[in-house]
Amino acid sequence: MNAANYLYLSALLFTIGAVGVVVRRNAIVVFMCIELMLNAANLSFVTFSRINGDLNGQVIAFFTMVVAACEVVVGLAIIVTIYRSRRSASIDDASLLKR
Amino acid sequence: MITSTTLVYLIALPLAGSAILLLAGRRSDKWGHLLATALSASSFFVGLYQLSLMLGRSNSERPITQKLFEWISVGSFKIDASLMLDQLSICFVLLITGVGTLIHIYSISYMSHDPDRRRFFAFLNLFIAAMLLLVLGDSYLNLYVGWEGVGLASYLLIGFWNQKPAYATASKKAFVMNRIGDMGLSFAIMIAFATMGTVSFSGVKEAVDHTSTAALTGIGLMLLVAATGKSAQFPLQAWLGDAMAGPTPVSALIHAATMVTAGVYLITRSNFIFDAAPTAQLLVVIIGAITLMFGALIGTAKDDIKKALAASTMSQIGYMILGAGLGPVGYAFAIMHLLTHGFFKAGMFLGAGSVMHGMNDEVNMRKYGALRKFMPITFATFGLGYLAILGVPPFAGFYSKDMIIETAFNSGGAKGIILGCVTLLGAGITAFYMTRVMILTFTGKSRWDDEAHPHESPWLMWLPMAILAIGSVTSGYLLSHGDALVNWLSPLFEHHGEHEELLSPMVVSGLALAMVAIGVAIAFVKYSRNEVASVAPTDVSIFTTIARQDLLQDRFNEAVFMQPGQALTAVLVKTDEAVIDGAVRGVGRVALGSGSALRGVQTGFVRSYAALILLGAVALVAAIWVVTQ
Amino acid sequence: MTFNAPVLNYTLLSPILILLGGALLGVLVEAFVSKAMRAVTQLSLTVGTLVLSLAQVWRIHNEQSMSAAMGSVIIDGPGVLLQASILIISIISVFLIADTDHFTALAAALPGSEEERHSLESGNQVTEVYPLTLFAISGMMLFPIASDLITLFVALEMLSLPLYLMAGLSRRRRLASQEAALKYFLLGAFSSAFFLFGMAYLYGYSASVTYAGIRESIVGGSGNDVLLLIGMAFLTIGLLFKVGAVPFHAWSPDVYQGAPTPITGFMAAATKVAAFGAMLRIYYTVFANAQWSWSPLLSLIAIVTMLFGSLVAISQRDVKRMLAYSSIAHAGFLLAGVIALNKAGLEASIFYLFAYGVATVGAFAVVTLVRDSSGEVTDLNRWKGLGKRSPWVAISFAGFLLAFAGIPLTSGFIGKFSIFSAAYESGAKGLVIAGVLSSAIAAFFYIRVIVLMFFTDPSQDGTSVQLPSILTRATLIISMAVTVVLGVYPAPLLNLISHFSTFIR
Amino acid sequence: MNWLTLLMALPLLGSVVVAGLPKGNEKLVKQVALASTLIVMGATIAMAVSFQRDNVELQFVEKYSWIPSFGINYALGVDGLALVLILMSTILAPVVVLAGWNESHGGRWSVKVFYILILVLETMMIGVFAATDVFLFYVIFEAMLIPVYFLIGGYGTGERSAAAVKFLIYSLFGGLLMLASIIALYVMSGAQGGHTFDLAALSQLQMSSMTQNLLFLGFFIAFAIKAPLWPLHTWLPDAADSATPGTSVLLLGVLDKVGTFGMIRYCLTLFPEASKTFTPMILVLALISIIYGAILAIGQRDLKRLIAFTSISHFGFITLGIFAMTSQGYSGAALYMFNHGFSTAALFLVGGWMISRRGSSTISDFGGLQRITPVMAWMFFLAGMSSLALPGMSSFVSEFLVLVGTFTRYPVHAIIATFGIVLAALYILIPVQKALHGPTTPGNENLSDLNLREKIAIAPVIAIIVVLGFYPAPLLNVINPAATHVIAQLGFSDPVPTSGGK
Amino acid sequence: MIDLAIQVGQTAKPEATLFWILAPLSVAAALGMLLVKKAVHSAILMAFVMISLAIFYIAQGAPFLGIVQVVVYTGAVMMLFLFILMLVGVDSSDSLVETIKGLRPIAITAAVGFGGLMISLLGRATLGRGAVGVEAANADGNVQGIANLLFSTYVWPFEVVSALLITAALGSMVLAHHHRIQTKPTQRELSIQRFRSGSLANAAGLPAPGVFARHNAVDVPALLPDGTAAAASVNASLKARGDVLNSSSFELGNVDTSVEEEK
Repeated sequence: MNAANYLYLSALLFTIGAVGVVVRRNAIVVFMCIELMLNAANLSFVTFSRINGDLNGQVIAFFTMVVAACEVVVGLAIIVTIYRSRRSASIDDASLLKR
Repeated sequence: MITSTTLVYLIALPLAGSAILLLAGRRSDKWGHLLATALSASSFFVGLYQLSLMLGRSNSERPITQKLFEWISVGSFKIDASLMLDQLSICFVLLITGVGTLIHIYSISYMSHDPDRRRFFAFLNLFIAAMLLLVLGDSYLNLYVGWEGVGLASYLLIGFWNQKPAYATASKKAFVMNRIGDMGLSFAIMIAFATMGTVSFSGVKEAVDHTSTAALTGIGLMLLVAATGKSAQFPLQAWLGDAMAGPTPVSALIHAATMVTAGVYLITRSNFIFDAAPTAQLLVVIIGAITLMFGALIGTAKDDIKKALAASTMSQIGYMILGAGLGPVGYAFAIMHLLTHGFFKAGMFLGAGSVMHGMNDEVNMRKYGALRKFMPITFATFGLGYLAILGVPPFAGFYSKDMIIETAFNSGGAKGIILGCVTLLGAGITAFYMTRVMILTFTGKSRWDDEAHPHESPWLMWLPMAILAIGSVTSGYLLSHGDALVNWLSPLFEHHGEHEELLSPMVVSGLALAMVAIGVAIAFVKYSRNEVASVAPTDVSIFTTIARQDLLQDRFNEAVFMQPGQALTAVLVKTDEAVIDGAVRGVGRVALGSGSALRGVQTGFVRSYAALILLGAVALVAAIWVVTQ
Repeated sequence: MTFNAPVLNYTLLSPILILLGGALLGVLVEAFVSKAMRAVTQLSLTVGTLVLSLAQVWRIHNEQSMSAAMGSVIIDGPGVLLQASILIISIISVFLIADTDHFTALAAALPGSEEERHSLESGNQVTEVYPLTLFAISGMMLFPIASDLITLFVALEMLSLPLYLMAGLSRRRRLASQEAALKYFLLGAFSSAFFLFGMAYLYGYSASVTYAGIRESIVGGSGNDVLLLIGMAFLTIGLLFKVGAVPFHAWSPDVYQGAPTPITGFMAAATKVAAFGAMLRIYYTVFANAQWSWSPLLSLIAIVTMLFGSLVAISQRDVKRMLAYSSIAHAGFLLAGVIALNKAGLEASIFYLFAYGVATVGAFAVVTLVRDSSGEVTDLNRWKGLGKRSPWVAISFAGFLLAFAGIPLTSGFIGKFSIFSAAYESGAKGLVIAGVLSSAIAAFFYIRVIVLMFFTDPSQDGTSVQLPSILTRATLIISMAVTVVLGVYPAPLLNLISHFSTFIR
Repeated sequence: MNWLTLLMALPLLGSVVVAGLPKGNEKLVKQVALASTLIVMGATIAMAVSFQRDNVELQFVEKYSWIPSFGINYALGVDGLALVLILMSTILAPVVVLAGWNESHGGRWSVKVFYILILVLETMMIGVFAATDVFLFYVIFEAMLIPVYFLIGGYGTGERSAAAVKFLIYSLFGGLLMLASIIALYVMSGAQGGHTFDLAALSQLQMSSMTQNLLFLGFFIAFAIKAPLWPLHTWLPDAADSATPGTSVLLLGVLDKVGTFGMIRYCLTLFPEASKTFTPMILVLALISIIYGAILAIGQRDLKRLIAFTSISHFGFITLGIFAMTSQGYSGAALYMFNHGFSTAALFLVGGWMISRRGSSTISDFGGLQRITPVMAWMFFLAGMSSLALPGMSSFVSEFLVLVGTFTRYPVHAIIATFGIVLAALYILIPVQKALHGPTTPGNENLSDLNLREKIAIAPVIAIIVVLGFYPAPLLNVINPAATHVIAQLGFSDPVPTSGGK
Repeated sequence: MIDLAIQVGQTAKPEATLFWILAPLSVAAALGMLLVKKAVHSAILMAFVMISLAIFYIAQGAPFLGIVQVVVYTGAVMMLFLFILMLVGVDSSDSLVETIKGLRPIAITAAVGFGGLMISLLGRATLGRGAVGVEAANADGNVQGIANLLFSTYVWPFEVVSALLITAALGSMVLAHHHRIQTKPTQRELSIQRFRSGSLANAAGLPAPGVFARHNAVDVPALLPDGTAAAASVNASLKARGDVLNSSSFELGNVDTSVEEEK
């Protein structure tokens, strides 16, 4: 098997994540889809790391995880805040600001 | 040419008078008219002085010039403000200042009740100055200044009583139609400059020889246009009748004796061009012929004494133009008729003014009648003028008009015969309508209203009339005695040899007198034998109706120029708002509209924003896909 | 395996380190300083930190180094200039942030709840914004000088996260503010996923994460460009999102409107400097040799961005939204500077960024002043007659708008001129034409606001202009002065920029 | 001595002084403003006296580096044309201040602001004609809009803010097109020997004819909007309608001249080839402007709009003269610019007095003014006569020069243009008849005639109109060398009379 | 199978097997995330994808990352997600009906387009160099290798990330932390308050709920000596919810003692 198959998988997962952001309404699910995209990117990093024969990709993936963790903290805090105000986790409800 | 330092005074004196009176305002009410008259008179005396000097010089040294300053100088377009007095201009100078002064004197009394008499005199002085500039300018451009200057003065004087809307309109009409003529003068100057590189009379005269006939014809035609405008010739004649709105002395001075003859001056002055441009010259004759008939026909139907006289003026100037169009032989006769006409027509206008003065400013001849008894002096002076215009020997018109008729006949070929007949016929019609004026005004039964108290005018008014009457009697003889005027002017005109005589002078005179007699007779039959209605009858022939309406000239202008012009204006005003400005506003609206439409992208939903980003990404990836294909 | 002990040049890193230190101190202040003293302590700490950092930037302004942090950052002229710009803009933004009236008293309290009322009454303040701001500023400072993808990504998150948070801290209209935070966060995270994915491909393409390595691969790489192109495209999406270019702009109007105004001003000005700074470096040094591939697309995006921003701004009724769309249009103009890819373009962009940033903070400072009993009034209709009410505020706002419109004798004109001429010089004539066209459109709405302020009569609806606090006044005066001085006599700054603006690589 | 900088500094100084005056004392403000403008006028005349008229080079040249990194200089200098226009501007300024003594009262802001704006504008008016650095010119060209914008929007009448916006948008749009061209020039100069904005240096640039044409259009459209040339004129009637008379005088008399001045100074100098290419089209536009402006003027019911449209016609003449490429046309156009400044000033000022007395600008609301207010009526009449280029008025000389100059090269164009003089008679005499003549219409009975201040204000204008009508030599002598120089530089010489005669 | 342009080293057979089992599963799980209604199911599927990825990491020579992925991502981050899901309401489910007009077709088009284009592009990509394999880099151990990079080359971003973590902590605190407006009353203050209140009835504390032979729970009030129910013995909120049972049903007399037959 060709190691590049991981890249296809990564691209597919990324696409699914991106579409998920567009089609799902629950803020948390949307956020999870973004996490899926980040994970997909990480898979690419690891695969490229393997192809390139260095560990830089793995290090980036590691950084990504840390950064993603921070993002999750902040993001979930924001989601919780807005949920508490609106009693709704649907991002469609948050559409006061428009046009 | 001899240079002079005194020419400028001719113009400066009346100009100063005008300026002083206008600037001083009401303060000069008491003495303004006197000052103006004095200045006009002094200008006349300067003219006489110049004449005496000129007489003392030999023929070739008579023209004199005075350069005042460099006026315009750009590249090769160099125009000096300079004056030139030659044998032709001196005639005009004396006519203008002489008749002008008389009319000043007349006006002192005529306008004495008008609160704005001072202003009137200021305008008169302004007119004198402008007219003098017209005849003294040494180049077409200088002439142009005077040309428009007299137009302005004419406008101001016609509209002197502009509180009456009709009068204001008349003055505007005069100015605008004059401007059309002025445009012709502009064209002539432009062509002259473009082809000859100069616009001075002497320069153009020299350049004529090596200038193409086409250019010369162009210049000639354009000068003719100018002349038709200023001299109320066909087709720009329509303003003259309305110009009678001005005070009668104005009609006498400007619209009879002087300004309207400027066209004749222009053509005569440009003799070297017309002599070299036969087509233009022919057209001059044609215009003159048409106008002389045109005016005469209108004259037969007018009940307004001033309008009848105005029509007559138009017709008489037609004679002059015709005469001027006949080339070297005609110029002098045109000028002679111009001078004699200046006397008798001014006299008659003043007479008409005198009548109006006595008749509460009534101008309708059908409301006159039997005034002979009440205004004997007026009758006498008017009658002398009448005889002069008819061309009854030995009155002035006899000499001048017959010369033109004779020259017309002798101009050769069919042209000569046609022109001769037209001029003869014109003489007959003139006799008819002038007799009509005489009869309606002075003889028959009185038809005036009860309020009218006809009386003779004061001496200040009849004195000028009398002097002019003397002029109408004697001027013809004096000018033609020994071909005085012809010889005086001959150095200016080039002679190309004589035409063969078609008819001898005696025959012409006989024919003319016969025509006059017929005209007089018809008028007698029609007006003296029958009762004249004090209200113009309406059941008249179509010809009379048309003649009353100035041969439909106003209707024609209305239908062909004014109404389409007004329609065009209205359309353009709307177009400007709707289309041009509308296009500009439309651009704004499109921007605004597309802005509002694009706002729709901003739905407020995070997901659609994400979709937008995703689509952007898809687009980029698609682009890459295409690029790496 | 041998471990090479890292060598950091602390002097060169000191501006960022100072900021981070200040931010950490700020966190400690939150913990240990009494409530009453907290605000003033935080403010002075923050301003002090910023000034110190600026001083440090000045100290290192002649330095150039590729190895200040093991190759993670590059210290060079443009970097220093951008850092200085960010710091100056930040200082005047912090003056605005210092006005207590913009932030909620207690972010955790429900809008409209008893708890919120209590916190308001007790004079509570979210003084955490100061350290958060400092963190964001450190991210911004790092962003344009990063020289590997990891640092770039970390800096991106570093500058974004605090902004996500702060966008939700508005005192009034909290629901809208929280919504802004949510939108900003979700879309920001979404775009950074693209950014990261792009990084992956660049790494795959070049087997390197450093700028230098990627450039070498572009110059002399074997293999085809597919991975490079995808990588560039996705990386650019992340960057374009931050600068607010169409079609990645959609967050900005909503967030600008919902966020507390001082944060909006800070975000609009400083983020743009940082993001464009990074973009300039990446495109000028890393992607320069692949210009053929990105220049047409980026030009298209720039043109669409200019026109879109200008057109939509016309129909806005809210001043903050209008400024947001205007900032989108300006992003388009600035992209022209990126596309120019010449020294003039770099200089012009740096000048433009600074001039625009300062004017933006000034404009938002004015927005903070127009209020009624329930807070800021951003409805343009209620700005009617502002010129009558308080001429100086209106005049300065008009001045900023004229600068945005690029009227001569304002900094905006010099900026626009220099950036367009640079773009023209590089042959991007279409960009110049589109820029000119959209400037004309843009002028329309700037002028409309001026008309509203000066030529219509004020309505009696309780709208008034708050007397500016000393700090807000300082912001206004500084930004106005900069705007005018740079418009009238920009020579010194331009000389300075031209002397320093060469990327080392 | 840095004459030009001094001239520019003086009004600015005046505005600073005005700004510093105490708030309540409006009279003092006006007096200071008047004094400032008078001082500037005096200084300008003093400068004009020391102008060497046979020298075709720029004079009073100043040059300081301004923005060295772009090669921008603060460079000033005047030739005959610029001198004449500066002279016109600085003479008009005190006239406007004096004539519009009370114009500032109905404004949105204080009297002080009005005069500050006027004085600032005067500085820019001088600068825009004196600039020899294209960038400096552009900066002033655009910056000028702002004070005018506020003068219209703040002190005007009627739909003033809409008119001000329209004016500004139009002008900005043109300005931006010009900016694009300037940028192109700048970039090209960089490629051909170093970035510069020096007019003389830029005129030496090599460029393809396509480029030249496009850049020319950028400049020309900006100037055509300013001038304004059909069909880019629709802002002018609105602006003139809404502005105060004084503002209108400065707007039409001075600012719009920047358009025609720019055509000469920039379009012809920088793009000689493109100028030739576009000349036929521009001449047609000029002709349309002449006739269209005149017809529209005839169709107007509002006095101010009427005057505005007459100006459109006049600007058509100026443009015609410029692009006729003959020395007569050029000098005529230059002189026309000067004369138009004064004749429009007279029309607007007197018209403004009439309107402010009557409280209406509809022509038919007037009537019989000649009986009630003879002096005012006469002044209006004289202004009108100047506008229709009556011989003896200065405008005649210039109009005739334009026509003659055009005729020698483009006879058909000149002939069409000449029809404008008939229309001119109509558009002047119609309002004269309606407003001054006829019976007194109700509401006019108690109008007061001009007071001493107004008479003093209008007198110099009328005097200049009349004196220059008879003796334009002082101006022509200054303009002619520049005219010959420019025409020769473009590779033209006056057409030789076809008959070769003299 | 698409022709692979990137010529990288062939993997060992076991890895291929692993891949072909796990990859379709993870894609399916990811798709499931989009398609299931309940958020919590999405989270579980997400965790599955993450663990699959962790396995792939390990398979690709990144054991450290694989472990971190499990521990940090699946363990901590996903737990955080689940925790928040609990907070928001574990039952919360999306209707999958699209409410924004036109978004669904756009999303599908975008998905197909994006995925298709990406895969097509990857198929075209060439590297121009062979795959190296990570074995050499991992020679000294994967963790050591990463550590070596992390603490030398990437020490600066590593340091900066710490600031990022502080930011995150600070930020979430700002949003979540409630200040106590009044100090919490101590036990002592509470008992003093009880005694000082109007009656002494409550001084000893509230009565406990009823205890019956057949029912012993908080939703049944205790009985007072007179046999009536003691209102204070059940929680007010239960009463408000209407969840209080009538104690009378448990009285002996009322108990149905008949034995039902088993069915």
